[in-house]
Amino acid sequence: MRVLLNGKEHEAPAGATVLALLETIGLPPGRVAVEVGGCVIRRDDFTRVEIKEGDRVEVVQFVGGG
Amino acid sequence: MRVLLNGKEHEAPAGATVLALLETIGLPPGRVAVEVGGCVIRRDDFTRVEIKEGDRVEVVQFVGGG
Amino acid sequence: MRVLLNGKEHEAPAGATVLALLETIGLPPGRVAVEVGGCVIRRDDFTRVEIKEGDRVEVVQFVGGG
Amino acid sequence: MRVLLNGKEHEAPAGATVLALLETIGLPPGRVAVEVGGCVIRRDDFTRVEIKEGDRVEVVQFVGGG
Amino acid sequence: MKSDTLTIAGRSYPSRLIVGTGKYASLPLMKQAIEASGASLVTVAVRRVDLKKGDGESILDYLDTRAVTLLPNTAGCYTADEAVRTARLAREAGLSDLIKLEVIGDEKTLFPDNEGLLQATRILVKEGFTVLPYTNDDIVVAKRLRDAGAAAVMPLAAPIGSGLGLQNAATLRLILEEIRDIPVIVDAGVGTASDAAIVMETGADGVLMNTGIAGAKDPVAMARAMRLAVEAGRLAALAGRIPKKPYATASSPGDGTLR
Amino acid sequence: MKSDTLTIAGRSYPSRLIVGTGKYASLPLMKQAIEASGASLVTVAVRRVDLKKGDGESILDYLDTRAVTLLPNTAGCYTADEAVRTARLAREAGLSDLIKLEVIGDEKTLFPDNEGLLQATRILVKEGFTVLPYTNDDIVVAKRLRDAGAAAVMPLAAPIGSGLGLQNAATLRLILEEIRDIPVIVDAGVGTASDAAIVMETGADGVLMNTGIAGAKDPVAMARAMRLAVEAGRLAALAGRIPKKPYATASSPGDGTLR
Amino acid sequence: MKSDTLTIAGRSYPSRLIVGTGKYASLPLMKQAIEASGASLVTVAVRRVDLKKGDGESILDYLDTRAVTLLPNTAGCYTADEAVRTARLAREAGLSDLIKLEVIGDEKTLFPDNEGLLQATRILVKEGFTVLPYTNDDIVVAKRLRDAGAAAVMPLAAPIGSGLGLQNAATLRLILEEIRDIPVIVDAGVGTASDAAIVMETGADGVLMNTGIAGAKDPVAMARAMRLAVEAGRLAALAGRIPKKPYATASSPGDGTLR
Amino acid sequence: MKSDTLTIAGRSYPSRLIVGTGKYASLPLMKQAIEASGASLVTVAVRRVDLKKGDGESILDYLDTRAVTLLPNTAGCYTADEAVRTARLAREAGLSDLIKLEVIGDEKTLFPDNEGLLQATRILVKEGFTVLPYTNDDIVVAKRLRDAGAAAVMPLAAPIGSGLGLQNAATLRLILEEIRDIPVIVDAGVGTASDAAIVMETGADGVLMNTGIAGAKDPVAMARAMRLAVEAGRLAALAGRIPKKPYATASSPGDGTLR
Repeated sequence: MRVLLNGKEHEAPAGATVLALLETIGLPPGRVAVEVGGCVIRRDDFTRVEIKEGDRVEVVQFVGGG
Repeated sequence: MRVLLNGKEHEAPAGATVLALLETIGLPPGRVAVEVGGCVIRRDDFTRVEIKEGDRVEVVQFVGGG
Repeated sequence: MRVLLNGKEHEAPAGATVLALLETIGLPPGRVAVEVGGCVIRRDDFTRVEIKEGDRVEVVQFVGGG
Repeated sequence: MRVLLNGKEHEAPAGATVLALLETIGLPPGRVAVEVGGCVIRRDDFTRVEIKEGDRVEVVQFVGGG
Repeated sequence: MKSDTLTIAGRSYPSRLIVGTGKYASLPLMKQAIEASGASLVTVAVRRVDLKKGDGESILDYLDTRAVTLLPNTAGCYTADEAVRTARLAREAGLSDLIKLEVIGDEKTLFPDNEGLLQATRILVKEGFTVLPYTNDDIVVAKRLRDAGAAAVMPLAAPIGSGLGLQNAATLRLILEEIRDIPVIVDAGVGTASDAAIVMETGADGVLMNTGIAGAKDPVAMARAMRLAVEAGRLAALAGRIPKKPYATASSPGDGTLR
Repeated sequence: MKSDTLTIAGRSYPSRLIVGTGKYASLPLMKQAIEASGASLVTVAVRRVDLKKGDGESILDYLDTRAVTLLPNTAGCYTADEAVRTARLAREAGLSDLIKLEVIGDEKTLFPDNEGLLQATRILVKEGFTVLPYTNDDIVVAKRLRDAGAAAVMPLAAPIGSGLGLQNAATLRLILEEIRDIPVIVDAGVGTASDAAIVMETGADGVLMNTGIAGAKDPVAMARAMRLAVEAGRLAALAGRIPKKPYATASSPGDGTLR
Repeated sequence: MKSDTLTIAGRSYPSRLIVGTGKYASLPLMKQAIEASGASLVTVAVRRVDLKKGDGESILDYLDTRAVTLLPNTAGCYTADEAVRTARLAREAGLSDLIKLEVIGDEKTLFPDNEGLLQATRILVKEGFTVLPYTNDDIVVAKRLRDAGAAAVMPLAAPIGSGLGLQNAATLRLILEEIRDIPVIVDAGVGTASDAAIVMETGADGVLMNTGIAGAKDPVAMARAMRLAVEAGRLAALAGRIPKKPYATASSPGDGTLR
Repeated sequence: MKSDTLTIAGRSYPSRLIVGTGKYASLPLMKQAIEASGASLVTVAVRRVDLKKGDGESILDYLDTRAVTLLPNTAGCYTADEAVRTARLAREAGLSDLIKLEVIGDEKTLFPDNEGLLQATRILVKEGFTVLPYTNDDIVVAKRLRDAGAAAVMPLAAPIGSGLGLQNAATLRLILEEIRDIPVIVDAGVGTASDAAIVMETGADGVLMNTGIAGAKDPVAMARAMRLAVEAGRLAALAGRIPKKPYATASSPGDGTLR
């Protein structure tokens, strides 16, 4: 299915959970935060929350900043 | 009748117009501006607009300011 | 004879007065001041003072300055 | 004999050395410096240098300063 | 320099100095000071008539409205609503659309409440007022006031009446670079002539002051000083000053000196 | 303000601004700028005639000596002797006793050599010169120059031609408090109008400048700006400015506002 | 001075210096500089993972979170909504309620949008965040942020990254007098050690900086300089400086000198 | 920074801060403050013993001369002769060649008499003294003092005891550029920590102060503040500060923000 991942079109396995999505893109869940459709997903819910077709998904992390 | 004139209780002749009120307090209409019940009264309407019991009336003028 | 005029070797007619010297170099005496051997020459004395061999002569004028 | 000690008239035993003078005024020589007649006296000479009638004697020490 | 006028909402004013009428020992003194200032715009406040006093002498008796244009203010208003009502009354009293808009947010510093200021600006612009809002040196607010239709933005140099002079040239410069379609008039905080000159040299289109003149020992002399300083600062801004250099450069020729 | 003139050695000059004649693109431009400045004292330098050029056009053709008084300088002199000789020649050339005395001690900064300056001052005063010495902001030197008979002391605001403006108001104030019997004229370092106003507000009796005007993009406009700024600063100093306050004080009445 | 710590929302931090982690040539250099700064609070930004790069090295590998507390920011957000969403994500990523709230209103100056800042503050405070809002030197906004539940107010000294130092001590002082129940931390604009010392001497509870350290030729040395300067400024504020005097007063005794 | 020491006449001192011993409420307090300052050079004055008091307690009882080096001064001397005699006595009392040379020219400002200062310097250098002359910010005098063999030049930041801080950074910079072979130590006028940091950032090799510390409400805290500020300013000077910019530059990445 197609999702909008960090502002870009992205092909994700249908019914993938947040965790699954992170795995497909090779990101360990430890240090990222995820927003799906404008709502933050608590880390404990990565395995539960399923991503739907067309969802807007943001995956962020800490970087240097002031 | 009682009106609230410039924040103070004031006894005005019943059915007095703005102009009449100004006369009772000895103010020439030329250089003042009047608000009745929160609405500014155009000078041409001083003779027409009647003040009602309990009206909040403001009579202002220019003073020195920066 | 040789004089040092404004810091440069200069050939002047023997026994020339200050005025004569100014004339040989084409300078009207009106707006310059002259020093001979470290002493200022008053304008009235331009015709009287004679310049001697080897004299250090300075001829100056006003220019723009702050 | 009379000497001028630190700007004031002072009675000192005739022929007193610098050291003697310091003793009469109860000052240990250790931390002061002495000038007699405008000349500094080296500490080693305190016992040798004799003060003469009318000498101007300065006895100074370190104090707080910036 | 005839043509170098201050233009607000399409109307030109010969002087770039705007003066207030408050705090004078007497109205005649005020009249003299305003004349000495050469100001073409003069601010007045709107206040309740004192019913005990009744019809006293009016400030208008001392303002030659053929020579100067009145600029009523909303000083003392702490909400957009008070300011809007005051502006409407001012229009009735003065029969002009000009309003110096103040919405104060803090009593001790008389700093503006920019949120209320923006609200009031939007309302009054819709009602056809020519709005000159007093604000602080905040470029974001300045842009919003402009976008809301303000006829000018009037950032402070320092707190009203403080006489501290321009406290933040950096922020004023940023505002001046950004706000180019309407005048930027520095309002409040000017204490002496050089303060006014500095403001104009920085590039402001005008200066508004009251206490700096009215509070001086000799208000008439200070009014004249301010007039000259504003003109001097403006001229200097146009003339193009020399760059600052750490070293000296002689003003007299280097050669031809006696040796 | 007619009567507020600058008095040096018993002679009064209508303007408190003294301007130089160096560094102008052309003599006609210089003439215009000097007229715009309204200066009554104008400095000139003394230099060897260029024998190659011979009798070229003279700066004197562009100075209306009925309108302005020439103030020759000894710029470029690095010893008391050079300065004294230059002053004597200047007197012959200009037929006046006025001399702006410079004895420079450092080429890069053109800072004065105060020791040489004092020597030259003593010699020239004995010879009847009216000596206006250029110095730095040193109160001890200022007092000695006064005691040596200088007709004024002229401390710098900043290095000559730097345009940095008054760098040390504290030392200038100290000098102004101490030197009360002769004028204190700030010489050099002024870059723009507000610099001149600040100097006058600080209490100086006059300002001398050259590069600040001649070096501006539009020297005539800057000359006029400086004229106005000097007048503004002087007026402000006399008018008595308001005290600086950390807080605001309203210029409009506190009561009688709408509620 | 052990006990003189910076307390935010009931938690104490040994250092009054807060540093950013941006703009370093390398993460190891950043690590060194942060250690040299002695900061106990360290800001980080929240950014989208670069999917092309995938799992690169993380800044967290270079931050000893037992030694320092992370303070995520919402830098780059131009609306309250963006800032709120970023804050929520930051909380998930960092598992802490601390947020340095930025809502920018102007790209060139990075000046805050105070209206959006207030909105976002109200929302985040309701959600239990400890909100440290970056704002400008506006006392009215500062009071509203406090009233909205901000844990501190963080006015700028000068534009972010400008290195201009404290541009307006007068407005900062006014804010410091008014905001007494929560810390006032000066955020942005500090360029060198004395800038930090001045801010602390003025009475600020802390200073936040990034470019001033990261942009220095030797960031580690500058980090140490800033650490010392913040401590020096704080100590000086507590020590009670001597009053400024126009004249001199000898530090050595007046009498007892040789004559 | 171990190796970054202040070297005077071939001898190195670990601290760049030189402190005075005057004006303390008590000698024990002085002792504490000096320890807190970390100074390695400490000035003392030379005064006549008070014969009435006789052998009182000595300041030397409160100075650990293994930890600090005494730097006697000639404060209060108004002629070269007085200063020279005082220096000679100081050498006898202290058994060291170090002398802080003061020849005062004005009582109210304690400004130096540079002519007398130069004379005294020449005499004392010939007699083998290590001369540290207190002067004002005059580059011509600084060069002459150096050429006369002074071991350092010590220009003031502001009048002694005034606490005004560095009044003229431009002239100090000029001196620092010119005097490169011997230390330039700023002596007098520093009022608080940031003043000391600014002086060091400007490039001075050291700072000498007394009143700024001794006159503070808490001299020990201020001594520590000054110690840190001098170190901070020196470090910042070496670290290479960021350039000042009129605009902002983000410290967090520009892309990758939520949208």
